[in-house]
Amino acid sequence: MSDLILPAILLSSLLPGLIIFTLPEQQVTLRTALNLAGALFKLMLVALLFVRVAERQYAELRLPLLPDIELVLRADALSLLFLTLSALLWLLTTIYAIGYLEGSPNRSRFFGFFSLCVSATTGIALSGDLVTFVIFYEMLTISTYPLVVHRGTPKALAAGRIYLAYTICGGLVLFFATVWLRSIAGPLDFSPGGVVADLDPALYGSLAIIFALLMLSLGVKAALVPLHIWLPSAMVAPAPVSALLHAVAVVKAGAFGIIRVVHDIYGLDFSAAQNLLFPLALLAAFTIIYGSIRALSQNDLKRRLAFSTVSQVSYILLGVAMATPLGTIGGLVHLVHQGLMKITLFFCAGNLAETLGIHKVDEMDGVGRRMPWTMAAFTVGALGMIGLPPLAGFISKWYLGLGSLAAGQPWIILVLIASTLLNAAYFLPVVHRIWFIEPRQDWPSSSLRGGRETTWALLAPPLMTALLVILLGILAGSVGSALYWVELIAAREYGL
Amino acid sequence: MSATVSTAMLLLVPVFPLLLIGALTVTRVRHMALAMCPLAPLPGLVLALFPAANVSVAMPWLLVGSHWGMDHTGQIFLLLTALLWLAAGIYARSYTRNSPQRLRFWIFFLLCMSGNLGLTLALDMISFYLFFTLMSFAAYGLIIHDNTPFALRAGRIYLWLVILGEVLLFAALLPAARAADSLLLRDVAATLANAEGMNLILALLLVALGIKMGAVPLHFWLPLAHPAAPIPASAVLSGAMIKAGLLGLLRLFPLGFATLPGWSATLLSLGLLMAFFGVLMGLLQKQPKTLLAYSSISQIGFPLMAIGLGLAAPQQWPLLAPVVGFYALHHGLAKGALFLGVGMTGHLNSPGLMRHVTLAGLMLPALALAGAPFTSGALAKAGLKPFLMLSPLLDESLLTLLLGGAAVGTTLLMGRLLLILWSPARAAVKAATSGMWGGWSLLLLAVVLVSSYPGVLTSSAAGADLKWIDALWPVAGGAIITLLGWYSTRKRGAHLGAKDLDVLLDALLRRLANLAAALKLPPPPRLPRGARWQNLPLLLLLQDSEQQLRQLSVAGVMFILLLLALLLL
Amino acid sequence: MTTPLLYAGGGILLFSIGLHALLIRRHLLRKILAINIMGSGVFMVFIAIGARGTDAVGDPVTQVMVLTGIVVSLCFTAVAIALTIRMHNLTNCTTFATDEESSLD
Amino acid sequence: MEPALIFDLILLLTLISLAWLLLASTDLFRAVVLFIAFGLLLALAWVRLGAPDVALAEAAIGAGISGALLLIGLGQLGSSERDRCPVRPLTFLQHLSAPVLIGVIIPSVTVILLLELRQLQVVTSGQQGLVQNLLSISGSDHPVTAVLLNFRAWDTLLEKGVLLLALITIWSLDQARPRFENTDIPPLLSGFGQLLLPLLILFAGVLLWQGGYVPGGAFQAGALLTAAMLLATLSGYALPSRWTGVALRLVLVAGFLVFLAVAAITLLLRGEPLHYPQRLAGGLILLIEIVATLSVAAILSAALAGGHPVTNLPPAATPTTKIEDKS
Amino acid sequence: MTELFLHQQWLIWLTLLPLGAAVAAFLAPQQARWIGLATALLLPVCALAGILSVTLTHADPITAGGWPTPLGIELRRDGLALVMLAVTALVGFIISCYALGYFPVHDRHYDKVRYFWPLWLFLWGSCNALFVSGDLFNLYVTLELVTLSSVALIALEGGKQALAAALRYLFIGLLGSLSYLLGVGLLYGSYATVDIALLGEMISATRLNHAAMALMVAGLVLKSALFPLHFWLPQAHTMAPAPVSAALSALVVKAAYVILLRLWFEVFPALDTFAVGHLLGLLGSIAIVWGSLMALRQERLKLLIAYSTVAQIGYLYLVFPLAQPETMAAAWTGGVLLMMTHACGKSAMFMVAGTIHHTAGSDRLSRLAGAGGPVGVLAVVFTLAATTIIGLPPSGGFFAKWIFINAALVTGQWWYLPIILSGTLLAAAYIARVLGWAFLDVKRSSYPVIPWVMKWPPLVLSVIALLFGLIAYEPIQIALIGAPVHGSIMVEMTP
Repeated sequence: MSDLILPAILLSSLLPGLIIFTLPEQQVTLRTALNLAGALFKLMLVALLFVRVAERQYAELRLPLLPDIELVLRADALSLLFLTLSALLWLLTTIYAIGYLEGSPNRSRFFGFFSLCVSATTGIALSGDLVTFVIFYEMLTISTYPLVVHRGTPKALAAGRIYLAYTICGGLVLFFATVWLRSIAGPLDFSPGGVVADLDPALYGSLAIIFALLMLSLGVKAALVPLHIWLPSAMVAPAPVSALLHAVAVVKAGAFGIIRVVHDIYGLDFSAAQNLLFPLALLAAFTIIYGSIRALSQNDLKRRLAFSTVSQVSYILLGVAMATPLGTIGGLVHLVHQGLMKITLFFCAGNLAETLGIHKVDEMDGVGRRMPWTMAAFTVGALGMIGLPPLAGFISKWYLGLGSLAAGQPWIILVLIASTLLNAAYFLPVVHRIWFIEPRQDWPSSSLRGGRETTWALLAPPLMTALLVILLGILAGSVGSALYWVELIAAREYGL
Repeated sequence: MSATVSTAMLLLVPVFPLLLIGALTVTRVRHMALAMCPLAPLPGLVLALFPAANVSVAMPWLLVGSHWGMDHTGQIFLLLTALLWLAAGIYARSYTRNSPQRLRFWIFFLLCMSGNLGLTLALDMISFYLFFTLMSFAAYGLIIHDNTPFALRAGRIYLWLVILGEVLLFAALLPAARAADSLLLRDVAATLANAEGMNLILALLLVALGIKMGAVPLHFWLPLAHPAAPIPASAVLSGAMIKAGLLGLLRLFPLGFATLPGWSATLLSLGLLMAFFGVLMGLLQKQPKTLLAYSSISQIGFPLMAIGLGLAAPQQWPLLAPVVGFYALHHGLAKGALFLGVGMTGHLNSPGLMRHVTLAGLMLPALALAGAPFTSGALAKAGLKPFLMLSPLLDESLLTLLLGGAAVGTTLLMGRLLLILWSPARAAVKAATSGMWGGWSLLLLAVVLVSSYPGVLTSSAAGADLKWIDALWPVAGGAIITLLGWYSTRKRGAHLGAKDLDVLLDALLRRLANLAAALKLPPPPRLPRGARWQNLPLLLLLQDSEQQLRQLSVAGVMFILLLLALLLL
Repeated sequence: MTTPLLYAGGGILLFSIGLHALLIRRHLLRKILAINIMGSGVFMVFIAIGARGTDAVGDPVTQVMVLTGIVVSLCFTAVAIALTIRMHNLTNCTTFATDEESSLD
Repeated sequence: MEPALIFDLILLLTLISLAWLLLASTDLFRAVVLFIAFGLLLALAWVRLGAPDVALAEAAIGAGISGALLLIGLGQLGSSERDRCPVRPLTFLQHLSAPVLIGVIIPSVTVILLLELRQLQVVTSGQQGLVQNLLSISGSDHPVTAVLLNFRAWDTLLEKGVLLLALITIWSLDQARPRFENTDIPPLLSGFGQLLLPLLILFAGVLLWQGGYVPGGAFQAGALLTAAMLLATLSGYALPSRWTGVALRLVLVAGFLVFLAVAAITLLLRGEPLHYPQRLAGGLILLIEIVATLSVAAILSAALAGGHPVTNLPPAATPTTKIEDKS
Repeated sequence: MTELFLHQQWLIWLTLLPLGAAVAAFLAPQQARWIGLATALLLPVCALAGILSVTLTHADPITAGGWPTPLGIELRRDGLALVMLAVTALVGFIISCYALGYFPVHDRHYDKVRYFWPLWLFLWGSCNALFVSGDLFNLYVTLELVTLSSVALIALEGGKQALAAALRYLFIGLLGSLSYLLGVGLLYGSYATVDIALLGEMISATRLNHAAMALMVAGLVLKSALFPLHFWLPQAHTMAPAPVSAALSALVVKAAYVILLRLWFEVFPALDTFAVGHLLGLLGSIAIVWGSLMALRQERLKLLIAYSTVAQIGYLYLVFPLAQPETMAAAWTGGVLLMMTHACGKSAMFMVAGTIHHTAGSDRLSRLAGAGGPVGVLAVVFTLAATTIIGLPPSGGFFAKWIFINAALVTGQWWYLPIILSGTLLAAAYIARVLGWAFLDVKRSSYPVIPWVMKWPPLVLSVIALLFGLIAYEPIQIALIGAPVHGSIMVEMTP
């Protein structure tokens, strides 16, 4: 009975979304109320579930789809990690989007798809087997497209095309690999230790190919080089979408999928024994470096952030590919940390664009004086990305480093170092511009009451996430932090 | 102090400045907070002066498990840091009174202070790293505060080296933590000697911390950054922050745990090199603050040598450690006083009492640095002397001679400094205000007090009696040479001001920037409209076939062919 | 015994002739005729099959099927003619020419 | 060789050559006439194959009504093969397809089918035995009627549906063609018609009635009635416009509707559609037949008229005004 | 009461009711709309009742007239009939609602309204009759009924192209059904029965039977528009009014396919159909690629959707080669699932196209610009319905493809994999093209008001199409009632 909380969590965003579709454009109040109510309700449910799972009461719900295929919703510690992140950020992003899109057209459509997108993400988090995962994964693809092209400009449409081309191809390969795997391994429930270890060794060849296919397909959303092209071009979307896309929804879905596949389908022991993870680690390392280098030369702020995402998401994969407890902790905790940091950055970028019309890095001179709070949040996000203590990014990096040593792959530390340097190289000049360079012209002064730099709906979300970035770093050792939770997961995973 | 109070004080040391920053952001209390800013290091000062026994606090919830506390080393460093920041703060309150970017300055000042103070209390590596980083990055804000091209360039170079230092430190801490299986710095130091890849770790540490200390050849940021900052900031940069590297070495190197002759020799020679290099380069400068910065490089060579000696003889380390601490204290205070003094030179060219007081105020720390008798400098050097025999590299007498030579050099440097400060060109410097006087005199007082605090030596140097004459000759010699030099060049005027490695770095960075620009790939060429995929030849062909197929006769052939195939199959 | 088979064969031939004409004759009325011939061929096969027995009367079931078939085919003929006439009224065409020619785009 | 076989052979050859001729002839009018002849000869073949019911139907419908429809159509279209619409030159594939069709594949299909047909020599008894056994409880003495309206009545029900549907389709396409002007009718025909009309109706009644035990039945009777209607129309009789409304439609649908109602009632009461109670079977079949005859006649007549009755119902813009999307 | 309810033959009512309603609508043209609506409301209820009664009692067939086979005509109550009837009821209901808006009563469309309803109800009833029929000759009659009503509905548009398409469709339909009928005749010649179940028991692998099979398969292939015999479909489906297009694509092409499915799994197993299956699979594969490529080329929305149907039919024909002994049940289920979900999705798409045509005056893709905006529901409907066409989860199309791929893997017919995958990609490409236009932001000055019945019912259908995968379990369980195949759906490979 209590397992009904799982579909309830899904529906808490799906239903408002569907209702919102039907609302006429002018029903602002009702739409806003629905959005916020859904987000809050979901957060509440997630909190309930969180408590339960923390007490090791895992919820599970099975719904037969076809004979022999089930839709499995399950909440384990890993799901909760992702779920909490998405629920929390959804609330913030919703608030932000309400402020951001004030007065723009097609809002019902936007918020409808927005809710669908979050429902899909929630579904991904709650998937209990690979089939369910694939279902929600593809749902995400589709529900994100209208958001990417929301502006309806030819440029947005072109980006949408690229996005669709990549994700659909990726989805197709994923689909195929899943069917193949299902046909040789039977039910694909996520379970610690994986489901393929007991198979006939004659199938190991196929399993390796399937593994490669799975990584390849999930790598599209996770923006592994060279499958990342869609991500920088998708930044034409409105800022809340970019924020969600980069922080929780799309790229994270890919990374989360890779975690699931490596941990709960193939199992760490098996994948490590079959040398499946080393290529993944190499690819992730390459992506980290490549993304950062490309970010260096971007003048468009959101593009720079997008390439930064390309780089940062691979931290997660790198952690997973180490196949050591510490590496896993590093990777998983970065899932949360990167999300918070990147969403902060995108919120801030959105604020700049919305309030001052700034899109380019070289237009940001001295903007810290006009929008000190926004830019403070931006700075926190940027420094966190570099991995400076006590911000959240450092915690991830620290564990990744420890993990690489434990895995006997110290070269990964070099990657981390190089990435840190590069991150610094593309973020610090921006931070410098914000605070230390004289503005070229006077910014239009605020028309808001009390000279506030921008509306509360736009300001509060980045501040909240920036605060979280700080808190998750400083309080990493406390109960309830992302790190704490991730350590629980790792303990489960490795039977510690 | 009771344990609870001292624990609270301990926590307050790094947190209080941060709380003040918080207050600064609130418009309503900003004014009050500004007034309180100079007092931010007070908890640290109190804690350092009235230490409770073994005050420490473990905070597993903080970061990945933090441990703060105060030991002997920490106490000395805390004392130094708190004093310097307090003095600089008082000084800065006047100094920045009319600056338009006052708020920004104080925010960075407080941030940096928090990092620097916290650093002395951090007993685990993550907290250490945290405060190290906080301090380093916040200092950037201080360095480029003036927004001059010179400051910006200095800031950029500083930032690069900070980041480099950060990542190297990170890379060193990781294997160290793994080897120790603990985050406590104590454990790390104890196990480091047996750690896998010990040499690599030590090298990384040396480089990472050496950057902060201005170790040659990664020193070049220092003569740029310290002068670029506003005077109070320079004082803390050169007096306190430079010691962070030293503190790191003290905390992390396996001092007292292992005999590492190779590393001992390395540090020793590095220390010597720095001592002379700093002097030589310093003599070539004409900016007082630059000169002082080079002097810092030179001075920091001595504790480095002491650490080298400690690595040669772990059993002697308990005796040597206070010497290093004292040296740091002495240098920090003296250097701080000198830097602050640079801002007071407006009085040097005005007649009257103020002129003499200022001159005396400048002379005091200068002499202390040079190691003149009855100064803290002499005490420090005397403390070091008994351990020179431990050197694995050169024999004792030669070392003594070299140290003497360095002292001569330092004297020369100080002499030149005074000459520069006295020069008519500096007459334009504004007269100092009362707050500046307050800060400066606080430091001068501290210098005097430290000089009369030989306890540090009697406890450590095991009865080595002080021979003031040993301290006298280099100072006297240096003073004479200075006067001669001044006399011979006063007509021509010295056109000095040497370039350093930063020029090379600039070239390198330009290359990197070009590389990054080259990587920006050109956008893919857009296909002309006619060549869009809807009009691909294949599709056109298909369309044509479809048109054919639509004719009943052709379709009929297909039908019958299918029927035929089905019949035959 | 062979008679019904003979007719069955004839039915197949009629089917083929009709099929041939349906496909290559262009006039719609001719196509309608062709379809009718084809139908007659099929019906002939049915009746022939029903007539193989020794009884004088054939299998009533096939006969009923053919009766049904004849009516259906009449209906189609009627509709086809009506459509043809309507099309002719609109376009003056009695072939699919315009239809084949006109691109669907 | 038996004479009967020779007759069959000749009949068959005639049929085939007629078919070939009528499809190959250049003159459409000739083709239609040949088609009617083909239908009549086909009826003969049906008789030869022991299927007099089919023969009657073929003569009445295949030759008669179809012929009439074709002739009317021909009258509308003109008998020339050529028309005024642009003829596109044949494409290469079309050029190729005709010879290929003729030369290779249709003959091969035919030959294969003919070869396979030999297996039909093995006589499997049809269902006539079964039908005979159950004839007594079918409600009809004539096996064909029994199968048509009882054993496979479901088919017949749907077939009546096809008929009605065809009419609705025709009505949906166009309105009825204007009637012949009275002045054009030759007096002879008019007089002949007046004579023939009652006879035809009478004969139709007989045909319907005897369907119960010998060949004949609703369709054949309906076809005859249609002929009567046609004749009446030719003689200048027009349905008064007050009858062309719901009354006409009622007659048109009555056959199907009654059949449907029977199916519904039996389904409701007996769980299977058209599962007549044995006592009522005969009566029901007769009822269905009578109503069906009327409806068939009405439908066929209406189909010959070529469209829905001209009414003065509201807007009724003719479909010709439909603007095609030219873009 | 329960007894009466459960033992009522709801499935037959599903045939009789719409036919009766068609007659009523013809009789009373002024009330045709309301008669149609009432029927549309009633039939889903009947379908539901039918499902209940069959699952709760038994699935044995009955015979029309109560005569035992071979004399009587068998009427099926099995799963295939049930799901097809249910889907038809659902889609039909939505189409009816849509048609209320599409054929408004007040204007020049009066003629169309007047005849649309009887014709549409005829089509509905005849489809239902087809789905329950278990008798080869009866199937012929129902097929003709379906064809004729489709022809009439296509011609309803009234334009010359529509007339030509209707006429062509009529010829094709006749050609197909005559070919089929000839095959039936040959089978009757050997076994003196046209009952599917009886034939299945008696039939043996003779050349004559093979010829009969060839004729029947060829006829049905023609009627269900498999490549290269799809030539008539794009025109027919495009020229028809939108509700009719929806019905044609959703139901009518499936009618012939259902017959083929019944024959293949119940009558033909005794024959040597290995090569035939592969031929059909080959044609299906070409159809997938060809249809999708052609869809890519189209500039008109309805044509694009019609070509998409061509491609989807190709998938349906993959069932035959994939139905190897171990994957028999899998392939069959996949086919049925795809039929159901495609019916929902495709009809929703055609309705969107119709609405675009209705509001923008043309269904050219460029007219879609801005459709995502003021009439945003259209974009949503199209997107949702498209998921099943592409085969994205959780639509039924996704699971159907899953089953096909699985079957191909298990039976080692790997060459179907690239076909299925590329078909999916191409589908995504042509759908993306439409979406690209739909989301292009163009300021249109005025849009006519779209009646709500044209907006929301398609949305329902598209949501069902989208979520069909999630609710497919019960429909598939129902479909498997009395199915001719047994075994696991998700077959696992043995190394």
